[in-house]
Amino acid sequence: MRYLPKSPADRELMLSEIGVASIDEFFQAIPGEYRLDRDLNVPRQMAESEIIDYFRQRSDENAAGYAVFLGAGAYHHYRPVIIDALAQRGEFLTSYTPYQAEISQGTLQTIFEFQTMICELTGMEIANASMYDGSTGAAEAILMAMRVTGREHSVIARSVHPEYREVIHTYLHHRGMPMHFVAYEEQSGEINLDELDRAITSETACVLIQSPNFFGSIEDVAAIADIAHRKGALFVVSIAEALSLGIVKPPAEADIVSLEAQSFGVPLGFGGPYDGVLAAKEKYVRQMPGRLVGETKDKNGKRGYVLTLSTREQHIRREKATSNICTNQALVALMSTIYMDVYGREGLKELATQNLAKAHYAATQFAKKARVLFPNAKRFNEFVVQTKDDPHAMNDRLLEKKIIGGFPLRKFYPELGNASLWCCTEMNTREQIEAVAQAVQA
Amino acid sequence: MRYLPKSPADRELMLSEIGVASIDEFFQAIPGEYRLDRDLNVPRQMAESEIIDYFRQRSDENAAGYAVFLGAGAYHHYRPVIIDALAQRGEFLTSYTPYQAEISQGTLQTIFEFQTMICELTGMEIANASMYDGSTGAAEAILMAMRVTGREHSVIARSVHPEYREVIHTYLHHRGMPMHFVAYEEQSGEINLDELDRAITSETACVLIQSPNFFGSIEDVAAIADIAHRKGALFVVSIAEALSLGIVKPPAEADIVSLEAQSFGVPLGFGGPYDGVLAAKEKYVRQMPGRLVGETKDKNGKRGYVLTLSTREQHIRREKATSNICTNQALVALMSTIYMDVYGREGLKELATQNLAKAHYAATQFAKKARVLFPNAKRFNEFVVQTKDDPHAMNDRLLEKKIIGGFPLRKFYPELGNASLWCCTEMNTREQIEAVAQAVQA
Amino acid sequence: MIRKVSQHVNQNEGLIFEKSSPGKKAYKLPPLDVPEVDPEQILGEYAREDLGLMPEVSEIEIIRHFTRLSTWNYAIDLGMYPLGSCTMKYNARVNEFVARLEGIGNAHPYQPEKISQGALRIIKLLQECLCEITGMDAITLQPAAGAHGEFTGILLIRAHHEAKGNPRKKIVIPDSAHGTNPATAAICGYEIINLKSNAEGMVDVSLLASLVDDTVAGMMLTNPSTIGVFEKDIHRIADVLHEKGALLYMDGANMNALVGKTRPGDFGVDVMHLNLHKTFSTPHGGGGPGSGPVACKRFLEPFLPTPVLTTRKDGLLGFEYNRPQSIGRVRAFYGNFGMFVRALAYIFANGPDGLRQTTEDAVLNANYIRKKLDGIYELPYKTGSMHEVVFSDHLQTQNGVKTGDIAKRLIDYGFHPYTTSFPLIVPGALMIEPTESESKEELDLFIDAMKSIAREVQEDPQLVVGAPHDTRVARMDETSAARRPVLRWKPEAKREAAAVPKPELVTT
Amino acid sequence: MIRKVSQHVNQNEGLIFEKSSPGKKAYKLPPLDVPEVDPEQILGEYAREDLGLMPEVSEIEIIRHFTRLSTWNYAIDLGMYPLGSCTMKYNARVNEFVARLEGIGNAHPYQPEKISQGALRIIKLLQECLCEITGMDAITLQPAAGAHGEFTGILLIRAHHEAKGNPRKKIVIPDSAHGTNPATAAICGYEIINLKSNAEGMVDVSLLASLVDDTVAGMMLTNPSTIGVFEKDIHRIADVLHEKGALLYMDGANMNALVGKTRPGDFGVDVMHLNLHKTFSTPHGGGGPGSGPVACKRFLEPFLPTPVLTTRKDGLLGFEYNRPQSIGRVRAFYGNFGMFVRALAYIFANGPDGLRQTTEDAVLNANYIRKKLDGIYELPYKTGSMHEVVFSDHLQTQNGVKTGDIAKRLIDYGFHPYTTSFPLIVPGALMIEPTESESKEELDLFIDAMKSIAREVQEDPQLVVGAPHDTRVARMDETSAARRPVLRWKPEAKREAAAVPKPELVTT
Ligand SMILES: Cc1ncc(COP(=O)(O)O)c(C=O)c1O
Ligand SMILES: Cc1ncc(COP(=O)(O)O)c(C=O)c1O
Repeated sequence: MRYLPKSPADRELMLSEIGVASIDEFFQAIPGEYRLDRDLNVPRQMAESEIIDYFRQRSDENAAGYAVFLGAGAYHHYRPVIIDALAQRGEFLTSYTPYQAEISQGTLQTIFEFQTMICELTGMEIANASMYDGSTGAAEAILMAMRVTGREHSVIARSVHPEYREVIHTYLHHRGMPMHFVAYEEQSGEINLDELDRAITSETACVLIQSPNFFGSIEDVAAIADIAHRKGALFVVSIAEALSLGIVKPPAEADIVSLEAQSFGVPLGFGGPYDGVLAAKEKYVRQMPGRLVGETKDKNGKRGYVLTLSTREQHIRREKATSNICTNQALVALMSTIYMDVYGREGLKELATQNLAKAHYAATQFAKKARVLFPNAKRFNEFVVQTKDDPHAMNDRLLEKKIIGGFPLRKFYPELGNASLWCCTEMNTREQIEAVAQAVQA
Repeated sequence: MRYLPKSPADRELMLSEIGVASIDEFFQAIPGEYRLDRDLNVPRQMAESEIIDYFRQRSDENAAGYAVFLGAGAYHHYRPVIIDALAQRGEFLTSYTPYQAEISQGTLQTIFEFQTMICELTGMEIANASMYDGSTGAAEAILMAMRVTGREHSVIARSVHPEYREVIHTYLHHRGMPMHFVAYEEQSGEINLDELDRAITSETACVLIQSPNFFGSIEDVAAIADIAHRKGALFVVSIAEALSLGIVKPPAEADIVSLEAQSFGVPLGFGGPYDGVLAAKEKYVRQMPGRLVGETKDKNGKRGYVLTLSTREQHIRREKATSNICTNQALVALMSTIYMDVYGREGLKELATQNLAKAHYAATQFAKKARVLFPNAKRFNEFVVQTKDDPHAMNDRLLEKKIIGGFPLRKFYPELGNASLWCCTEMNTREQIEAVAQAVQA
Repeated sequence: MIRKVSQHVNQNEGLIFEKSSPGKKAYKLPPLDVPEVDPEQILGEYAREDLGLMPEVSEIEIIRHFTRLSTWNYAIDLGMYPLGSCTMKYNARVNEFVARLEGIGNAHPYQPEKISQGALRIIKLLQECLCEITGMDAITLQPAAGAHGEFTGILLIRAHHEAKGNPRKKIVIPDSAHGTNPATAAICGYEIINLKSNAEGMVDVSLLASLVDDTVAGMMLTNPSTIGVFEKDIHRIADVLHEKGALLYMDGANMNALVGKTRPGDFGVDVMHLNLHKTFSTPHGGGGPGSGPVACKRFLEPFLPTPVLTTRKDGLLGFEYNRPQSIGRVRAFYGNFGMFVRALAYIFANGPDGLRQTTEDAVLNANYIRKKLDGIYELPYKTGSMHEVVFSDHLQTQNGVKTGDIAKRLIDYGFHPYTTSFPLIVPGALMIEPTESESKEELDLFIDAMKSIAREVQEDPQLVVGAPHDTRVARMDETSAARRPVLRWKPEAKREAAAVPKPELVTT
Repeated sequence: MIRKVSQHVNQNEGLIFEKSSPGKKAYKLPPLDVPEVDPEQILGEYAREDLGLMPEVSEIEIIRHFTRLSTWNYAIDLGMYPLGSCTMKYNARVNEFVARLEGIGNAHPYQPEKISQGALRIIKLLQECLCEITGMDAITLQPAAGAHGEFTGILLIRAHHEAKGNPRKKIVIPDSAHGTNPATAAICGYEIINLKSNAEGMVDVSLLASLVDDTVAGMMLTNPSTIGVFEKDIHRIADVLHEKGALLYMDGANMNALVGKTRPGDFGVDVMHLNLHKTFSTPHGGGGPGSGPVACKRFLEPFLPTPVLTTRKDGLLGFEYNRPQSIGRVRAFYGNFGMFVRALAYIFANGPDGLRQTTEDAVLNANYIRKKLDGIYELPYKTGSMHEVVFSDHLQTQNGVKTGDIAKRLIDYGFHPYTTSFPLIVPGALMIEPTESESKEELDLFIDAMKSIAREVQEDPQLVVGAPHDTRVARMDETSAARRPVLRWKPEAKREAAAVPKPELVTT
């Protein structure tokens, strides 16, 4: 076995130093009837070249080289090559959680920089080291709001990503924590503010919206914040398309922001690993789930970083912890950190503006042949198109042109009929956009 | 410019600290008439994604996914992924020649290990840190033999790689150093020993052969050594297929071995960079060209490595140096070092035996429909096939099946007619071999 | 004598923000091929004006920044990582390679199934392998880490009881359990019954029997236990639970001791999670990502999260969403797919023989360390060890040295510390899990280091208490970090306003 | 004060051979799909029996071996590399990425031209760009490095003269030249005329004129010179040579000072080489590979090595081999193609504006250092610097400290030394080339370090003479390395037989 650094002689020598005759002696504790006396029925040991061949075949069975117009919570952006060049360094890739600060300053400083940039982008005061993803982050944000407020109800926009809502439901319903879902406006796709206002009660821990929401519409964060705060509820904003923060005002009025940072240099990877993160107002820090890195000094006064406030966490607090999260998405957060450094203050804006221009152009093109819904919405890089055809049929036709069409919405929003959600990023060329807009007509 | 770590303010500040008004002042030394007052006519600055697109298009225009039956000095072997994973570490990739031993021990120890393994494999006592490639290495080996012997003639087998012979010719003929080329045996492709014997005179500095030679035939190294040494000539063996050393006896009777180690983990890369290296008997060390790493101790007695015997080299000896070589192929030698570590003592043998089996099987298959030349030859992984068809025409047909056929020999050996040189490595599947053997018939 | 490391120059590096200067760039965008837009016009009041303190740096500065930072880290690639319970084994590079193949790394989770068959086949084969390895019937790969797997598993138990009319109230958890176990039970709405371990550190089966009644939903058990010992009464434990209708959840963090030798499904476990980032070698990456598949017996399958993989009539694979009894989703999309690819590549590279040998070597290594250090460090529980061994600092505390100090001193000896302060049933624990990835040479260096430190404890305890001495930073002031948390960078001016002490420049 | 580095633990590592043990493996081959063969039977007496001391190790040991070794190296990725004449600039990672694309990295040099058009187009475009940048008419990319380019270029000159009936006898080379220049002229069969530099360190044009006659084949000139100064009389130099039918060869090692600002083809150069591993950012890789294209004027084109790139009638690119006047091949295949890819990617990333700015920044950086260190170190030649500045240790030798010592002390300050003992015209030279890749921050740290060392030279010269102090190994005994060369590892037994002193174990 090529991963095992032992020769047969090494094994013999070690057994004899231990003073046992055979390795089997260590497995005596397993009752005989449960000992496996056969080979596992898994594929035989393969050469490295065979492993690569296997996955290359799988890779070829998947789409490759298609133009992608899908967003819906997973965004196709360009990934600068230095991300992998750096994140693949063994010192990042193969290190553990940085509990031992003296030999983990690399990871610790990186997380501190990540936290700082997430604060800058979201308009929050603190951010954690990461959550599993945007969906679980949103659920944890609600639980956090409940701990802060001592209330147990939550009010959630129906325009939040449907799968995020499903996850939230899983996290809350078995504990009998009521959820109220608020409809969207027909003309804008934004949350219906009147209905929202009515839905909030003195038991409401928080209001959760997504912005840009699942339809791509940017919500009126300030107005919603007002409504929520007026009734003593916290206001949680979920953001699935992190790049929107390059050109869309940050939700500074929120109390908690749950961000999915996949857009920042994380490969689409068939849905994961992605990169959730929670940011919040500083006063809520003690209810924050997940790891936090803080600046301090060593005993000689040298600046350094440590995992801190760990009394919130499961390894110290056990059943009283703010969350059960332990392993998070550190390496993915590192990728996002590198991404944010590459584009930085000007680049994120310029890139976001390109996305805006592409989506705007595409929506204009689509509008010639189909109905672009939610005309009153302000949008970033996604928009909803209603076609005569069933979108599944249309997408099948597009596949033949090596184009992956928009996300059909009927499954989650039957009321929208033949609508689908389209996304245009810097990766979509004008040529692709025009080809697609053409196909909608046909 | 994304590679330049300066802001406009930085530049201003630096200029003012220097006390000049503008950067142009530094270029005043260039006479006005030669100053370029226009943009260079090169492609405009591209985004990283555009650069990748450009090269992806070029990559797609090249062959990819073809079965390769070409050898002829460049061999298609599997490259374990850890080679690139390690060689891409910035500490190896972006370091300079290890003149400063205290901060270069990584590179130095690696070269020392490389030198050791090259000695073990070739049966020589010393090896250098690398040469440009096998062709220039062979030429330098001859020059080295001339320095050792004080003679100026060389005797070279016609079965040496034709392009190596051309390079040797370039290195020698302008200095009026005579070359004698010796024919090969019709039945074996090996050098004609009688003719060899006759060609060597008291002015012969060395005999150079290749083994396995260009036809894939293994030369009788011991017999040739005898003949050469009897007349006081040195014996130089060039090896283009390094993997042959896994199963073919090393040319221990040689005085100098010039090895092209491309087979050891170096990508085909359209012909370079490859990895030449010279090995020799220890007594010739002071005439060795190129860098040498030696073991020593630091002033505290700690083991360490340094570049040594540099009085042979151009930076010390200038026109009296053993060679003008300076930059060599260090990173490629590192790749080979990793490769040799991966396969090691058992693996190189096992892998070489697989090559033997594949080529043997292929030759047997070909022999059913065509003439395999040189029936008396012992071979490693290459063999010559004579067909009715012109091999170029045959190869054109094979291309349609995504197969790259053998190397047509007529250009260099017109006497062989429709012959071509085929190579089978562990990368050629039985299926491919059978498909090809089938096509020869048609 | 310190044999494993020397000291060497190591680059300092400030925060990336400290390198920022307006106009530096590490990017260039391709020219826009559609008409330009004015964000103000399109977004109105939602248009963002500027991005505050986001850095402006060049590409080489980023390369150097992270290259320098990386050299401050310890890593498996640099040496042994004997963190008990964490299974820090070799992370093969081929896994990284295959995970980045275009059609795998770049697949959109919502792309049509017909052009996702490669991804789905990977999922299917991994599921089959993991079911075979665990002896379970069904599996979900959706959970993103071990704790998330626990959450999923306990919800399955809850759903099972709920389907029978009553979710029950309590979960039994041994006092030796990892913190995520009680934390999970709590967020699933259960009360925790803390089960005191017996004199051997194992489950006290009669105590358990006395606690289990029909209010108990199940038990979370780590096997081998966190002291590295196989629960030899495992089936009796299962029986005690099953008699009262309670289920047995197994925390699979220690599966590295069992793969190919025994299967939880065979010894009575109803549901369990695996940590692909432990047993199946996906990299820890400085804290994550992980992946925590949950495998269960057939009767729990209806409750698995949606979607589940299915083979359609035409032979194509697809996702099935219509699962009325499902606990629902625990994560968007399908889980940490990239980790599935790596785990499957690991299984391929091993095969049945390699997986078994891996387990045997992991156990051999732990027992070798145990043998060599027994007596030098106290072994609080004498039962035979599997893949890890837990000592205590009892002998060293007499000289005022605690496990945490010994751990820090190991850093000077060139090793990452073992796990300290866990499990809770061993006061002053030294929890050592070498994994199979260590050579005898590396183990001997570790053993020597531990012996040498034990001698230092006797001869010069202050040396140990003050460790590490040879690192670029010394022990950190964690207390003030927690008392006055500084969780983000602020420019000097802002900082001073906030009365945070001014940090030294360029010194980190 | 040392601000740029700290000391940190750094893993030791023995030789790979010291880890070898029979039966360890880092490979596994796929099953053989053709009949097995018996090597003895096929190869007879040529069959090899065993592979001697080749190592047997596992994959993780190899990963650790090279990861640990790598941490002993300095690198551009870690910091400034002010090696004069070496142009240690940033090596962009995108270059590595594109060089490894399947159809580029894996192309066989003999695959038919019709499926090599991508590679050929890369060659064509790079040739065009380099001709434009140098102002030359024709080019060969075949030479594998700078010295190899010199060899090619001098052979072109020789072939030119030979075509005229007489190869001539001598090459003029300034005393400031790099060692490869005279070494090259010698292996091309020329006598060297050593041209003494004038008081400014530049070509003494009247002296040159007095030396050039019709036995002189040409002159090898580095411009800017190795003291970093532009030969302002360059055209007069060319004229002096051309009048006697001699040609002007330019060593293009210093092109980083000129790209986009002036072109050798415009100022009288007949033939020159470029170092893609300097000016065009391909990585040095610990010593190589490089690439040394040779560009020339039209009249030398017939002599270029075979093959040359050509566009066929059908528009496809191909190689032309039938070149009767060619000097012949200088290397098998077409040169270091992988470096061409990287160099072209570099040109793309810069564009005309970026290339110019790059040159300007390189020159700005050198002049900034010059300004800040002038007076602290002696500036032997006062003429304006381009991309590098050469000081001497004259002020420091008074305290017994030489350039080599200062260089070693720089290591403790976290920098790679500058170039020492070159050029020969500056006794005790400190040859500093920062390149454009250094930020003001990094330059200031360097300048501070140099100033601090100058102070140390006065206050505590022994500190400097004994440097470095903070590295994992101290200064090496180079004398005994050369006196009793140990150029390969041998096992203990063999070593002792060879009476080589036994090395310490595990200490490197
Ligand atoms: C025994 C045990 N259980 C659970 C966990 C939690 O797993 P994760 O970190 O993947 O959430 C760990 C991780 O350290 C563990 O050791
Ligand atoms: C001025 C000069 N000429 C020639 C060379 C030789 O180039 P190479 O090392 O690529 O052979 C160098 C390299 O250091 C140099 O600095």
